[in-house]
Amino acid sequence: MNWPGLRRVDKFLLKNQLAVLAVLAFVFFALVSPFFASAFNLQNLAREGAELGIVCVGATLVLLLGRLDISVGAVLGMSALIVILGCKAFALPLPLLVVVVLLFGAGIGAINGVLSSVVGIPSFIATLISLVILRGVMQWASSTEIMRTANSAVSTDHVFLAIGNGVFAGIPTSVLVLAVLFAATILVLRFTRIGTSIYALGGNFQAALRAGLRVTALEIGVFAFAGFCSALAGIFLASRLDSVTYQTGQYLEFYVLIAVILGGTSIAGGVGGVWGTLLGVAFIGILNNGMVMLTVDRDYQDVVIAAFLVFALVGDQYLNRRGETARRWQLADLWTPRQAKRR
Amino acid sequence: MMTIKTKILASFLCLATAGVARAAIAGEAEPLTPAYSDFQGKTIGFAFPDRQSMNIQKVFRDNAVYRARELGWKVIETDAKWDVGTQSKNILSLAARSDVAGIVMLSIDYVANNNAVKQFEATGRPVVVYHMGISYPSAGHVGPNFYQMGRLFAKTMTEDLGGKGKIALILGDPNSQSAVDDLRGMKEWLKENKSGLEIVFEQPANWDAEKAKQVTKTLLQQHPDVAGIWCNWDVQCVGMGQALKEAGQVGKIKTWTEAASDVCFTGLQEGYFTKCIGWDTRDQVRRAVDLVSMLVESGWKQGDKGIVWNVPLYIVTKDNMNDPRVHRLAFGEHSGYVSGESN
Amino acid sequence: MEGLSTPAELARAARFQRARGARALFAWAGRNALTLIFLALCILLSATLPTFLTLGNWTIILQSSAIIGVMGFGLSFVMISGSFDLSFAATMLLAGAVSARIIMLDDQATVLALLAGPLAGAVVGVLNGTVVVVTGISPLLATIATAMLIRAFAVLYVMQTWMEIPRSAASFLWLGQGSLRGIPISIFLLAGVAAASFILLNRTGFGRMLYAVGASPRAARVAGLRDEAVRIGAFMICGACAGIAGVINVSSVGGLSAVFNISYLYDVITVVVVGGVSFFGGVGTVYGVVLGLLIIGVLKNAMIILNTPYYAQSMVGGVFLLLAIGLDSWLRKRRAG
Amino acid sequence: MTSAALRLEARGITKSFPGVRAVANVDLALMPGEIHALVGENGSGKSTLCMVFSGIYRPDSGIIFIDGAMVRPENPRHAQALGISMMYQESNLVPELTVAQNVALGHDPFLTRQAALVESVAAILRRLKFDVDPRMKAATLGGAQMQMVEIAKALYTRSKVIIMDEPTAALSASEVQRLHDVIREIAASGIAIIYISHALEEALALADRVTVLRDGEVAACRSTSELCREDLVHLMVGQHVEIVQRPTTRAKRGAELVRTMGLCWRDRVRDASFSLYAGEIVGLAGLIGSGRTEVASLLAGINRPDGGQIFVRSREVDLRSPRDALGHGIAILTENRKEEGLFLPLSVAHNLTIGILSRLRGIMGLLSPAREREEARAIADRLRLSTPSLQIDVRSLSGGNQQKLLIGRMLVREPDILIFDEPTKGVDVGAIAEIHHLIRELASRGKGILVISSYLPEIMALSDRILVMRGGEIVQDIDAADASTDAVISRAFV
Repeated sequence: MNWPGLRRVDKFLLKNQLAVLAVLAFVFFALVSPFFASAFNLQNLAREGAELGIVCVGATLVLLLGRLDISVGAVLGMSALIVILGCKAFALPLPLLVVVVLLFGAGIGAINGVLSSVVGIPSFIATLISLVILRGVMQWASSTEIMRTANSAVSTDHVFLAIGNGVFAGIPTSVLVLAVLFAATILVLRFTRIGTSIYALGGNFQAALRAGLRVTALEIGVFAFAGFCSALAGIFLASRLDSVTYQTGQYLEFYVLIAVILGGTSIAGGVGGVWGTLLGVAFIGILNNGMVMLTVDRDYQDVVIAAFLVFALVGDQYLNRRGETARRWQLADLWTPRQAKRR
Repeated sequence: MMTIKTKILASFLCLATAGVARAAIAGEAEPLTPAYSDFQGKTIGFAFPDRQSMNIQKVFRDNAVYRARELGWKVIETDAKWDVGTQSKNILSLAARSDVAGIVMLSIDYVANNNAVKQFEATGRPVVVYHMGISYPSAGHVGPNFYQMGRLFAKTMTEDLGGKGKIALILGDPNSQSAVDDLRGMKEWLKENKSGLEIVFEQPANWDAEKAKQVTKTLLQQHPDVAGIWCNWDVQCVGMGQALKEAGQVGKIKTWTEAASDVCFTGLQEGYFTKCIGWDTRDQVRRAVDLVSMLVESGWKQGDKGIVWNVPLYIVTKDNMNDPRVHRLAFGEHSGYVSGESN
Repeated sequence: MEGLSTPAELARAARFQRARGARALFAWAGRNALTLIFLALCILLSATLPTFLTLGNWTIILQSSAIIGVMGFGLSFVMISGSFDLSFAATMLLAGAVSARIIMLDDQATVLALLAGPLAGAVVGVLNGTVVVVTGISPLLATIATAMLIRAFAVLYVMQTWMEIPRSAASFLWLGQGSLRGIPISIFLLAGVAAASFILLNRTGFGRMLYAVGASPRAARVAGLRDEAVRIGAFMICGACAGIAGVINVSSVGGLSAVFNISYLYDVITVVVVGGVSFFGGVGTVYGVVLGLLIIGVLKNAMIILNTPYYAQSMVGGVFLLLAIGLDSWLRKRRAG
Repeated sequence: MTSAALRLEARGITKSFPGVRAVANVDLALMPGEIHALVGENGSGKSTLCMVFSGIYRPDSGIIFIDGAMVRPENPRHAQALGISMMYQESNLVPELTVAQNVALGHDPFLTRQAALVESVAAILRRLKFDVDPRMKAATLGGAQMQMVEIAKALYTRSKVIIMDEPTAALSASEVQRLHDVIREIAASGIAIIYISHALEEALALADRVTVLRDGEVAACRSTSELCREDLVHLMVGQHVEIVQRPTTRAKRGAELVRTMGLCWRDRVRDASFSLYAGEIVGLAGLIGSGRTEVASLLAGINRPDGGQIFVRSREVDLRSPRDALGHGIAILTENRKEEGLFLPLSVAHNLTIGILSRLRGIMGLLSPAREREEARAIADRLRLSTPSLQIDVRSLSGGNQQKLLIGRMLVREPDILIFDEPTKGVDVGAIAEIHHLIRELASRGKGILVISSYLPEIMALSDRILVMRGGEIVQDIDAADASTDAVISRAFV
């Protein structure tokens, strides 16, 4: 019984299905709405997509480890808030600001990693907590007078605005950054020990352990990277909207999950990659933007998205994990940190 | 008197055919279609925060659309369902449509839509904001001046309480700019006029009626001697009213709220509101539509000075509420009207 | 212990003694930390706030905990069965809308309205359960999806603008607004649900099987229990509780609006987890949930009395969640040895 | 011989776990290039010993030398660094990584130059005469290929000592041949190899010397040239103390309770046909992985057979779930009681009564605590369960009492077909006797009983009839009276 072979076929199909779907969706919307394919809208689509994509790159690695990070939205929002505050209230030099924010994101991610790997809190819950606390902080911050004035001022700093709204050779800067990040991640996954370690850890924990990989450090690192990506996206968002609210980035985590899982990365870990994620992002981006263009009622948009989430989950269940024993999902798979059997 | 059977039947029918049922709430005369109008063949875009959740929003929406059709506009509606991100996406999607000549909107957030509006206006098309304003100087704003309203509230409260006493504030979302201006005006007036009123309690209910009810109950428990309660606005104040009723304080404690909405009228009717400060909700949106129309006609372009119309404020009490002129403030004439274009 | 011959045997016996001692200690901490925290809070607050320890204030604490509490008991059933449900907030909205809709059609159909809400909730629960159990998708993600669907259905097909309950529907409104001898009805409802949960969990076969399935699904199968049916049953109860909570909400304010009611999600999860219901299934008591409810309720109440800025409140919630879950995972690790 | 000349030398290795002394004072010495077979029954301590070498366990006492230098393997990585690498029984590959990446896992440079890596791995594979593209994913490999990759791993880390735990368990005869050639080849290059196997001929054919472990101690260490298969078997079995007297009076076999015909499941159970009669105890002997547990799981409805029929009281039945099986009076005591038996967070009483909830109904159909207490108490007494209280966590019971508890739970359903899978695994001596006594008594009360055990003496002592399994097939069905331990062993081993 050649399950692995079958699985390859399935995953191949799944990924190409997605590409086909994306193209079909694009064509469909282009036909239905004369303005969908307009340069203006495409740039929009690209910008929104790029920000989602940047977050998803990090989230993909977390899922490859068999973990979940639902704090991405909050981290993105908080980073955006820091950028606005630093840039418009304290007029900090941009480079410094960027560094600080990226460090902040990575820091929060690292904390998530520690909570998940060292303390042993289920990653979903650990990140849920960070989410709740971060939102609390954002509410407090945006209620302060200084934040309000900074926020409501219309920025004139062209460099700052250029980050999120600028175009380079007709391509939005955020897209270029996404491309770089994406390429870098692929290279790391393919050509460095880190990449192999991530797949090893997600794919066969025992083997990873016996090969002497530093599992804890790796997990913390990956979560930190996810935080870093969210912060990066946050910078672009802040500059693009030139403002932030305590709700910025709300529910982003759902879209991220959907895009990544649609992209063929298994929640069980060890299976998938960034390439699929990129397709997933493209598809979700097109779908979302297209439905908005057609002024589809937001509740119906939710229905569509939810339907695709279910589709993605079932796909993950029966395609990616086929061939393993017909064991059903136990919550433990998602929650219990797989501890080493050391005696 | 229906039999239980027919009741069940009816209830399930109404669940099944809810779409129809929703239309059934409404249903009024179509507006006159002009034989000639400069706007014929042109499209006006609406960016509503939510057409459905509160009656006052419905009144805004219905009258706005009615007026637009009256002027011969073709109408495109978008609905953000109170999601900040969605609203700016909606505006950008309208921006992408070259057929849209201008936008009339109620912005969920004071700053979140700045960039979207800016991008739209950059193409030489005006945006008119009604009710709450936004910090970006858009082409026009029609709505109450919340700072002045705050001062008026302070004055009224002081008069009603004979110049002294403890008062409590039940806020909605403390981060919404209207609330901020309200409070600023209120507190400044109290300070300037050495009013004997003392604000002893200030808690948000996040627009949630149940939460407002519990908060008010705690308030009454903690400050039995509280003389007056100011409740920000709309549905959550129903909760406050409930609390007063259950505590048997109706009429004993003076209460004030904002906007001549159906909530205000019910409250006055049932006695749990002393006064509402309202304005002509119908007139407000009609002016907004008119303003956009004029700007379009007069070839508005970005950089022109923004036009502001602060609607006059009226005090509604139990005594004058049945005066048809006052009643009109709340409901206009076309609150039942549902546009054919709406989706 | 009988038949301890070899040194190894003795060593092992000793180890068991020690281990048992340690376990007992941790278990004790796990069980009673809550009670201690609660008592400490109460003493602290009644010392600092004169009005804290009054009947009136406690009525408010309980009444404002009613909805969260009812929901919390429902959720703990699902969690004890080793699963999870993130869609209950949406279910609350739907159930509330259904009963509101019915009462608006006929203000005398109180009984029908009161039954329809929980019924709708139960149906949704069964659907949730079936999806999770049959497809075997991770319950968290599955219920995220169903939550979106349920909410959309409620808003699109059941709700209208602000749904105002006619004042003539007195008996329906009495449920959330009336009171007996100064004690609000919703408190009686809360107590009722608590009692029912207690009986279901401790005095019925279903309860036993629930714990068993949550503790070890495989062992439960081998022992010949209908594990899948039990897990779906847990979801059904959770849905029904969401229904009751939704109905209380509608009748308490005499109306329902589609917006801004997701805030319940984190509140409920916090209460249940602080109450010591384990994420890993098989562990959790009504007593614990009640304590969790009281602790969070008292905290919120105190923060409102002290007129604390609202943002502090959500942060405190998060911190408490962190502590509670940290404790849970830590104790679990210790038991695992 | 001076220790300098030795590749690996171990002196007085001792390692004990709670209740058992797995390895006691073992000496072992390997010359460079030597292939050293390690044989012994299940639980004789082979694996433990190797895990001590490969750094998974720390020895309680004893010292290890590599090339004359004393070493103390801290963890697998450290052991590899010292030159000891181990091939585990279960596959140790990451399905999503390529063969090359798997081989280099944990030892590749930070920047893996694929080409170079593939080249170096390819070189190793060529040396193993193993033609597989290093760039293909491990997920696509077959059993034999996986073993090869494991060996490649060991070579990649330049190991001086390679420990192979049952490398041929899943291989066909021809594959075994190839593997052996490879092993001889790499041994020739001076690497010492510890070869654990149940296949005695293999061991004899391949190894230079063989060490026989019995109950954690070295029974013998001889050159293979001076041994034949029978000697080996003798050495392995030794003079076992009969822990219980075999019944003098054979229980008279009653009606046929169960008959299976040609049961098949995956590739683990092949055409298993046997019968079980009332009042008899049938022992199911065989090595781990010979399909004993699987057969049991088919009877108990835990797994569903792919083919074949099961007759209960000569009526054909379809057992979809353990629930069905219980319905037909078949109850099982599973091997791993922590995962498939006990409800750890629950109290002893709740664990006992979970199967008979319907009997505990009191007023208004609610469970009555009083009745529950007496029911639980009754079972506990019947099994002489020693527990401070019925309310404590079942966790804190000793292994023996946990096992008794499970047996008790199984009995309250009054089944007449009972399956005991490793009934005395991890159970203290006192309890073992009791459990054996209990099983006897049940048989004498006319129950049909199937006992699975890796510990042959137990099978020999308990059963009236013995089924020997090998590679998923029942290879022998003999009356215990005229079965000798050696006979059984030699059938169970290849």
